[in-house]
This record gives sequence, C-alpha cells and structure tokens, in this order.
Amino acid sequence: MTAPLLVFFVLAGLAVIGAVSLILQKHPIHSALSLIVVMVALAGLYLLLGAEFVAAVQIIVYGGAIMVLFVFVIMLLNAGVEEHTSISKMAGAPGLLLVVALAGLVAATIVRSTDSIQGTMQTGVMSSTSGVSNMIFREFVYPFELTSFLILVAVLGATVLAQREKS
Amino acid sequence: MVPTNYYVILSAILFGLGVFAFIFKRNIITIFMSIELMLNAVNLAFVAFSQALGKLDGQVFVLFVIVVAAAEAAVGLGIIILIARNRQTLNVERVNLLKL
Amino acid sequence: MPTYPMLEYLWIIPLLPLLGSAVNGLLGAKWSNKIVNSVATGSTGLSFLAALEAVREFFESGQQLFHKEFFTWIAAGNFRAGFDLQMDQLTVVMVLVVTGVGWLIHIYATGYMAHEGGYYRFFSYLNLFMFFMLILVLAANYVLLFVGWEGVGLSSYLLIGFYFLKKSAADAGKKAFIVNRIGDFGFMLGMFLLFRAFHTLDFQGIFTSSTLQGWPVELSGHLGTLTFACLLLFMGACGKSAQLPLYVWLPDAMEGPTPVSALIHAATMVTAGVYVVARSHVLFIHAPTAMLVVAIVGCATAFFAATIGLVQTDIKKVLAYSTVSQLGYMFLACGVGAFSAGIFHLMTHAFFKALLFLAAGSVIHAMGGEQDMSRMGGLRKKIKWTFATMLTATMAIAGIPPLAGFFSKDAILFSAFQNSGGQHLLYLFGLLTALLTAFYMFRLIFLTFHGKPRYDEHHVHVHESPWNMLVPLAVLAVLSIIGGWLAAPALWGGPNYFADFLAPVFGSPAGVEAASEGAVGAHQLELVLAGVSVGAALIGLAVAYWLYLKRPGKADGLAHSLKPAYTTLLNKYYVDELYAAVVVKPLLWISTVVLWKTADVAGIDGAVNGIADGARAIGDGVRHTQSGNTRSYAVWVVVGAIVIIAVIFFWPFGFRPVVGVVR
Amino acid sequence: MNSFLNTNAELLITVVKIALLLFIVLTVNAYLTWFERKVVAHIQSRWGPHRVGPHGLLQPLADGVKFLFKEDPTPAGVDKFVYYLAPLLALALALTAIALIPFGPDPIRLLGHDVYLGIAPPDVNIGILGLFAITALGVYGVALAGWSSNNKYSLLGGLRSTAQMISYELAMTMSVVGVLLMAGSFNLKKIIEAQAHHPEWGIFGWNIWPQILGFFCFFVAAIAETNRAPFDLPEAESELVAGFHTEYASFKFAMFFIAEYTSMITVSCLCSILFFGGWLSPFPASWTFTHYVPPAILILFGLWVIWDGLHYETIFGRMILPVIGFVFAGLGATFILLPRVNGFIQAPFWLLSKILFFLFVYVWMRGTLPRFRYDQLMAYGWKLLLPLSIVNVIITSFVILAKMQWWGAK
Repeated sequence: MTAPLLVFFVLAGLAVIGAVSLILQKHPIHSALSLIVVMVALAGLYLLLGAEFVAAVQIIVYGGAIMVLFVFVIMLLNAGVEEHTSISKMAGAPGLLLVVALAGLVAATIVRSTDSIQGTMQTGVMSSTSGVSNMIFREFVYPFELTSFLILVAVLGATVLAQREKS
Repeated sequence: MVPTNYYVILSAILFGLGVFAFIFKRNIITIFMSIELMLNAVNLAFVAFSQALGKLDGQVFVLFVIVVAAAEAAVGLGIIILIARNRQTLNVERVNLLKL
Repeated sequence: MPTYPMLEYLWIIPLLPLLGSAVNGLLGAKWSNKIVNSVATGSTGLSFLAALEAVREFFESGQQLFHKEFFTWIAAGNFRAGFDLQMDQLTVVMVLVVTGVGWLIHIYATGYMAHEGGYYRFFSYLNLFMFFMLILVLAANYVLLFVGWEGVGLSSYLLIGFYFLKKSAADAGKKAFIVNRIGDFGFMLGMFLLFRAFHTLDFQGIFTSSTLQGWPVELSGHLGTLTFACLLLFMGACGKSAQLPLYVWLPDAMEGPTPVSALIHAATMVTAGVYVVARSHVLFIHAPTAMLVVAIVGCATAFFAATIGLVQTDIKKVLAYSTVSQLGYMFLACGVGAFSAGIFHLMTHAFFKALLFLAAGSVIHAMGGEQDMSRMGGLRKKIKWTFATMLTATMAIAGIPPLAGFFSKDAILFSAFQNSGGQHLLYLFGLLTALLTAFYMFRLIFLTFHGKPRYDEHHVHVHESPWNMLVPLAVLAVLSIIGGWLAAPALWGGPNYFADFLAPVFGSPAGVEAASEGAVGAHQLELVLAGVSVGAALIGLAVAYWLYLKRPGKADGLAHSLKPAYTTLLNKYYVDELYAAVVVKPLLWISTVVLWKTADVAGIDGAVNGIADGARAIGDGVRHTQSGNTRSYAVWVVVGAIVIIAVIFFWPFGFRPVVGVVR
Repeated sequence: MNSFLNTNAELLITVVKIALLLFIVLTVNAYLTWFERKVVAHIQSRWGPHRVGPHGLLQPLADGVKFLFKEDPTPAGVDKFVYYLAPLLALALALTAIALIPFGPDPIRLLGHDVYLGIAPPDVNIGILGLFAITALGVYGVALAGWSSNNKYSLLGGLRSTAQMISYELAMTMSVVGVLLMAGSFNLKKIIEAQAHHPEWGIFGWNIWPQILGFFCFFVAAIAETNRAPFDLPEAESELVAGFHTEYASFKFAMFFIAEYTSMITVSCLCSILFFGGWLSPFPASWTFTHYVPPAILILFGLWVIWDGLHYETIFGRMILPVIGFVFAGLGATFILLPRVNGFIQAPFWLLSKILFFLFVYVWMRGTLPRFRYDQLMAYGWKLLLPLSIVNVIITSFVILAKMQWWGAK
C-alpha cells in the first residue's frame, strides 16, 4: 500500500461518498455541498495524476464559480426540501434497471479498452501547465476561440433570460 | 503508481451515480448538479488517460469541457430562474407543459 | 460584317415575333391597345422585311441552298439535332407567305379585335404562332420542324379557345389539340423510323443518302421502310392539314376569332402538312404507294368536304369546309407528284382564302357578330368594299380566269389528269369538286350580299369596316388576282415561271415531263382541260344563281325532295357522332372505370391514404410516450446511451471503436 | 522515539510549523484588532482602547476571553449542519491560504532537514493558482452562513457577499495575469525572483512600476474579496444588522472574525509578493550595509518604547513597556552581533514590514472611506475593474512580445 495508492483511495472514497450523498440528500444545498466535496476530491486526484493546472482550474471554476452559482441560485429561489412526487412511471424500477445496465456497460467497455494501455503507463509528472498552455494556444487555438465565443453567447443568453421584462 | 483502471472505474462509478441522480432526483437544480457530476466523471477519465498515454490532449479537452460546463450552467440556471418565477416550483414533474 | 448579314443571322426572322409575343404577353396587360398594336404588328412587319432581305440576299448569293447550324440543341451519341435553319426556294415561298399574309392579318386584327377583351393576350398568342410557324418553315431538320409543328399546334389551341369562357370554344380547342395529337403521334413514329433508316434527321443528310446512295425505289404495293415512314409523316400531315379522317377539328376551330381562322386555319398552319409532304418529296418519290395514298386521301377529302360545304349556313363553316377541300387539292397535287403545283396552290389559296375569311370577318363585323347566312342578304350596297373584295376572292377560288385560283387549280387538275396512271378517277373527282366549289362559294355570295335583307334592320346597323381592316382586304384582293400569273405563260406554251422557280427543289415539274413527249399535244391538252374546268366553274355559278337568285325557295324544295341526303350532308355525314361512338365513348369508359375508379381511387389514393392512416395510428400509439414528464425523457436518453454503448461494446466486426480511440 | 523522529521528521516538522504558524497568525490577528481600533480611533481623534493594560495592549486578550465565555445560542429553525459548517469552513480556508505563502527564500538546517519559512515549500508550481482556488472556496463560508441561519438579514448579506465575491474574483484573477506574464510562472518564489531580475535596480525592479494598473485593480478587488470597508456591504450594520453573521455569537462569530483578518493578512502578503518584491529589500543588492537597517529599526523602536514607557501614567505600564522595548532593542543588538542570523532575517523582515504596511492601508481606508452602494459596487466591479485589468493584460503581453521581438530579452 504505497502512499499514492492510499491517497487515491481516500480521495476516491470521498468522491463516491459525496456522489452518494448528492443523491441521498433531500435539500438542494446539501446536494450542492456534497457535489463540492466530489469536486475537491477530484481536484486532489488530478494533483495525484500530475495535472496541477487542471486541478487548480477544477477548483477555481467548478468549485469557485459554477457551484457558487448553484448555491447562489438556490439561495435566491429559496429552494425548499425536494418534494417527493413520482408521476413518471419510467423513472421507477425500469429506470433503476437501466441505470445499472448503463453503468455496467460503461465500466465493461472502459476496462476492456484500458487493458490495452496497461503497459504504457507513464511514470513521472510532466510539466503540464506550460505544456497545456502550449497546446491550447497552438494546436487547439481555434477550438479555444470557439469556446470563448460560446461563453460570450452563453453570458448574453443568461442575461436575457434572467432579467425581468420591463413592464 | 496508481493503475489507470482504478481511475477509470472510479469515473465509471461516478458517472453511474450521476445518471442515477439525473433520473431519480426531482429538483431541477439537483438534476443539473447530477449533470455536472457526470461531466466531472468524464473529466477524470480524460485526465487519467492523458496521464496514462503521456499526452496532454486529455487535459486540454478537460479544460474545454469545464468551459462548456460553465456556459451550460449560466444558461441553465437562467432558465431555472425563469421556470421558478413562472411556475412557482422546482419539481420537474410539475413542469410538464410538453405533454400533448 | 458578313457579306449576307440577314442570311448569317437568319434566326432574327423568327426571333422578332417571339420578342413581340414575350413583350406583349408579359407587359401588355397594362398597356393601351395602341402600344400593343405597334409591338405586335411592328415585330411581324419587321420580320417580314427581314425575310424579304434574306430572300434578296439568298438570290444574290445564287446558291442552291443556304444551310447554317446555329447551335447544337440535342447531342446524344452520334445523333445531333441542332438549331439549324436553311433557306431554299420552297422556304422562300413559305416564309414570304407566312410573314406577308401574317402581317396583313395582324393589321386587320387590330381593327377586328379593337373591342375585344384580352387584346394583348390575343396578339401575344398571334405573335407566338408566327414564331413557331417560321421555325417550322425555316427548320433544317425534322426535330426542329417538329418543334415548330407542335408550337403552331399549341398556339392554334390557345387561339381557338381564345373565348375560353364559351364552352363550345374551349371544347373546340381541346378537340383540335387532341386530334392533332393523333397525327403528331404518327409524325413522331415517322421520325423515329427515318432516324433508324438514315441515322440522322437533317433534311440534307436524309435526302442525299436516299438519292445519291441509290436508296431503292420501293415498287408500288410494296411496303418498305420509306413507305411506312412517308405514310406516318402523312398521318401527321393529315392531322395538321385536316385531311380525312382527321379533318373534324377544323370546322370547329371556327370558334376562334376570324383573323385566327384566316391566318392559322386557312392561310398558314393548315398548310404545314402540305409543306412537310413537299419538303420530304424525295422520300415520297421513292415510295409510290405512299404517293398513291396521299393522292387518294387528298382527292377524297376535297370532294367530301365540298359536298358538306354545299349545305352549311354558317358563313365561316362554309369557308372552313372549302379550306378542307382546297387542302385536299394540294395533297392531290403532291400525291400525283406535282409538288410545285401543290405549293403553287398553297400560295394562291393562302391569298384568296385569307381574303375570304377576312371579308367574312368584315361581314360579321358589319352584322354585329351574326354568322348565319340565312339571316343576311342584300348587303351588297351597304358594304361595297367588302363585297368587291369577297367577290374577287370567290371568283379566284372558283377558278375563274384570269384569277389566281384558276391557274393553280388548273395546274393541279392537269397533273392529276396526266399522272394518275391511265384511269382518270382522280381527275374526275377533282373536276367535280371544282364544280361544287364554284357552287357553294357563289351560294355564299348570293345568300350574303344579294336578295332582300333577312335580318331586322332596326337592331342591326350594318356599317363598313375601318380602313385598317379594308387595306389588307384590298392588298389580298390584288394578290389573289395577280397571284397566279406566274404560271400563266404555261398555258400558251410559255415557261411556268413558278415551277421553274421551284425546280431546284423539286426537280423539273410534272407538266414539263409530260411536255417532253410532245409539247404541242401537251399544250392542246392543257388548254382543253383548262376550258373544261372553267366550264365546270361556270356551271356551278349558274346553278347557284338559278337556285338562290332566280328561284328563291327552290333550294328548300330541293332539300325537301332529297331529305335524307340533305340531312346527311347537314350533319356532316355524322362523322362526329361516329367518332363519339367509336372512339370517345370507349375512351371515356376506360378512363372512368379503369383509370379513375380502379387505378387512381382504389390504387393510388388508397395507398396514399393508407400510409397517412398508418402514420396517424402509429402517432396515436407513440404519443403516449410524450408524457411531458422530463424524468421519463431522461430515462429514454439513458436507453439511447445504452444502445450506443452496447453497439460499441458488442461490435461484431474486427474493428473496435473504443479501443481504436485509445490506441 | 528517536527512530520515530528520524522516520517521520518531515511530518513532525510540518506539524510543528503548523502549530507555530497558527499561534503566530492568531496572535497577530488579535493584535491586528487592537491595531485597527487604535488607528481608527486616532484617525477619528479619539484614544481608542486605553484601559486594559498600557495603551490597551491587553484588550485583545480580554476580547478573546469574552468570546470564549459568552453564551452561544443556536437560533431556532437553522440548518444545524450548515450552520456549524460555515464558520469552520471560513476559518479553515483562510488559514490554509496562509499556509501556501512563503515567508523566506532559504531554509534553515534543522535535524538534517531543510525547513522553510512557511508551511508549503516555496516552489509549489501552482502557488498563486492554489491561493486563488482557496480564496475562491472562501465564498462558501459567508454564503452558507447567510443561508443557514434562517434570517432574512443574514440571507441578504450572504447573497450580497456571494455576488460581490464572484464579481470581484474575476477582476482579481485577471489583474494578476500581468504579473504572471512577466514572471512566466505561477510559482510565488519565481515571481519574487523575477522582480530581482536586475539586482541593482532595487525598489525600481518591483512589479509595482510596470504593473501599477494591475496593482490598483488587484488591491481594490482584494479588499472587496475580504469584505472589508469600503466594500463591507455583507455586514453593513446600518442596513443588515450584521449581515451574514447576524445569528452567530461567541466563538463561531470569532471564527468569522479571525477568518476575515487572516484573509486580510493573506491579501497583504499577496500584494507585497506580487507587486512589491516580496522579501526583496528596496535597496540594490550590492549595498550590503543596508543589512543593518532592520536591526537599527528594531533598536530605535525598542528605545522609543522604553522612553515612552518610562513616563507612562500607570505603574503597570511603567513596568511592562520598558521590558518590551528592551526585548526589541535586544533583538536588534543580537542581529547586529550575529551577521549570519542578520543575513537570514533580512528577507522575512522586509516581507513582514510590507505586510504591516498593507494592513495599515486596510485600516486607513476603513477609517476614511464611506461604504459603496450595492449598484455602485457591481458597476464598479464589472464596468471598471474588469475592463481595466483586461486592458492591463493586453498592454503587458504586447510589451513583452515587443521585448522578445526587438530587444531579444528573455
């Protein structure tokens, strides 16, 4: 049981627990908090994987912006405890079966596909920050620009959506 | 060193949980969060693979995913605010105007 | 600048009317009649002048045949149908007739149609007709000719149905169109046959390969390719030129405005058949059987139509039947190999028949739309000009020397007498027809212009037509007087200028061949025959005079005494009824019961409606999945994901998508 | 025991360091409150705390005791878990932020281990990013507190501070990009060293000069991040009683309090590190004699304290103040006597002095500036700071590019 493995299991457990509690919690704020836990844990995993930049961005953007937005909205709408209706029949037992099937399939597929790269495990941390920036601004510059446009559009759209129509 | 499989299986689990939440939660905001959870699971897989293959593409892609998630959150929350304003509820089962 | 600009740019001649038609049709609705007039008559007149110039240049260049390929229209394999125009003596005659007469009739129409609705429409159609007709006569291959052929059919249809609110007019238009389709069908088959035989449809190609390459002359009674082709082409000609058994549409076509009747159904279009036969005379000469058929049909039509014409009371109907019978004359001429005579008669007939129609139109105009001769009479004083011109035309058609009709008809009868292989049946019938013609034409004159008025003078105010209707009458009258003199010298042994003029196309005319054995005998014979035909004409005149002026009412008595014959004639031998019973009824039945009730309603509609119902049913089933509950939709999304991933996972073939991605 | 020391020395040292830092930070916080009250009082021409101990020096102790022993009611209908979580979160994050800041370049050899000043080793690749990450999470403390305490004032305060923090975080991050571009690294140590690129320039080599715009944006945004005046709307007592911590009493309130002051310290550290050369002395490197400035200052300060204490009105003060002054003077003297130690304390001394200066600026602003209105706050953040910082980024990158192009620098 090497240290990294230990850290991994701790963080992984944290993440899974967070995800489960996201499901079990009745109040959206609690769900949000559990999700934040998951994200922080994932950030730790990224660090473990040597992707510091991604980890930082994960926390700053996901933890510091997106989830804050969620919490903010929950507070703004003063969302109460989730009311437990079950009108949809699909989302009952059949849904459960389907989810299990999906998860199983995904896991199987991924595992099978990772068998082929067992040998090629890279050891050692690559200096990811500069490398990532190089890739973003060299090879992926057009996607980058596109995403920036996407963000712009999204911001405008959100503004238009959320503003009360002047009457 | 942690085998890639572990990361990948973890991401699969998280993804499954996300799907589960996506279906079985009734609060729009929570459903949104479950979508974010799925995205995170995918990101984990990306980073794991990129590290395993010694390529950075995966990390770059994760960044893009995060950006898209941010955009999605902005718009989606705007929509949610609208829904809450107009229908006084956050329960998706009460928002069923799509019905014939 | 080419030496012969108008020949180089021959396409200008047909183009001008097309432009006129387009301009009038598209913009004319807003315009005043004046502008429409100037456009229509202007374009036609210009194309007439262009034609004159082209003809001048043609003779100046002194070439046998001018032929120019403007652009390739259809190119398939080794088959080429180009927009090729050609000009030779035959074309010269046709072009001049078409444009000249057409122009005069345009001018006339400006007066005649002055008070009609759809003025611009009328002239647009008329110009369109001019365009197609010119294409027809200028074409250098059968395909382009066929384009013009169909085009004139179309514009004829449009113009017959010009008063489309009148049911009879609309029906007449349809009838003309359908009957023509039958002929066109034959025509197309003929073209295919020709292409199969000669691998081209250019006139030059066919004619040279059929003459120079020594295509065998198919003996009479022997049915070879050429015979069939010629018969099929002639079938088309029958349709267009209203020969037996397809003549039935022409009398009904009189529903159209009178200028139309004059231009299309007397002067130009109906002669297209004759033109085609003459144009492909080379083939016909190689197919004696076909020639014989042509001659017999022509002769029969001539007599048949004339007999019907005897009893008609509608002034235009009379003229229509006379047209049919004159066309029969032309085919008779072609059938006996006297193509030049046929064309000659075509020309003169264009003159005096157009004149007759226009004059009749003027009469109708004067009578305020009255067409029934039994309600006319005594118009002689009131409309002198019309009377004079119409009398001229009548004498011309009746074959009174020295008017145009005399010479042309005489030429035909003469060649019929000579080339009808011994027995003179064709000639006799021709002569009889001439007599009948004279009779019913003068009957028309006497009923219309002489005797006491049979209409009430208080309502109808008879008035002479305006100048722009009279001028064309005058011009045509002059033409129908002098039109025949080109052939006059042939009578006293001189050359037949017209025949010589067409000689490059048709070879030496039939009359001269005959003269070659003994010119003198030929001359006597010709003079004798001329005398005979004049006699026949005069007899006809006399009978008409006796029946309708000396003893009015005698005609009715005669009609009573010969009741069955009279009614038969009056009902045009019940041909229409026959067709209705034999062709139309079964056709209607088939199309109603089989095509409509069975195929369409049961089959097609059934299929379509069935599909629609199926779709609705499926929709009814599926719409329950649209619960509007987002969570259910989410589950469906999951289902989709499962399917996709399952496909990836259980991918049956060697290539594994996911693994491929990871590698 | 010994083996345990040897094997887990790293861990042990870290633990000790954490405990030490905690102690220091908490003390500093305590005396920061005293400092603030004093300064504000003098700005408003009052005496400020004066009763408890000489110059009210024992006031913080009294406050601490009060915090500890006050009754701690939990209001009805609060979301217990979150209600307790919030202050913990706030404090923990604030302290963690401090942990990432290096206080000196070179380590001390201790039991065969390099011991750096500051908990994290100074060359963390993503130091500044980590700091931002933590400050970004800092929002939750306030927001959750406001939401959980089931009180409309708290809720409004929480909403306000959330919005405010999100808005100004952008400006803050953007304004730092200029510095990062110049240093070419996220590493705080590298950033400081980049400012010593021309050793002889001394104070003129600091980022403050080329990045004056960035500094302005950063400082303003940072003040807003810490919810300090003039951006202290979340706890605008005139409108919201006490904002998000209205319902918090005694120690939980203290946690928020400490968190706030800690983040003040963090911000001051960041300001001095990013823009004011961190632990670099303002003098050219070659002037070795300037190494005697810190001890000199200490001695002078000590002497002044002694002199001031000698005729203080109360007997207790006359006893205690000279002692303190003597300690300071003694420290200065020892530094002079031990050059190696003197050389070592240069860096921390300058850094701390800069931090003190910024803390003073904080207090100064609070004493002088009126509070913003909410709409003004938002407009200011979105319409002025963000564009300005972006402009700063653009200009900086262009200049750097130009340097690379024409003067072939770097």
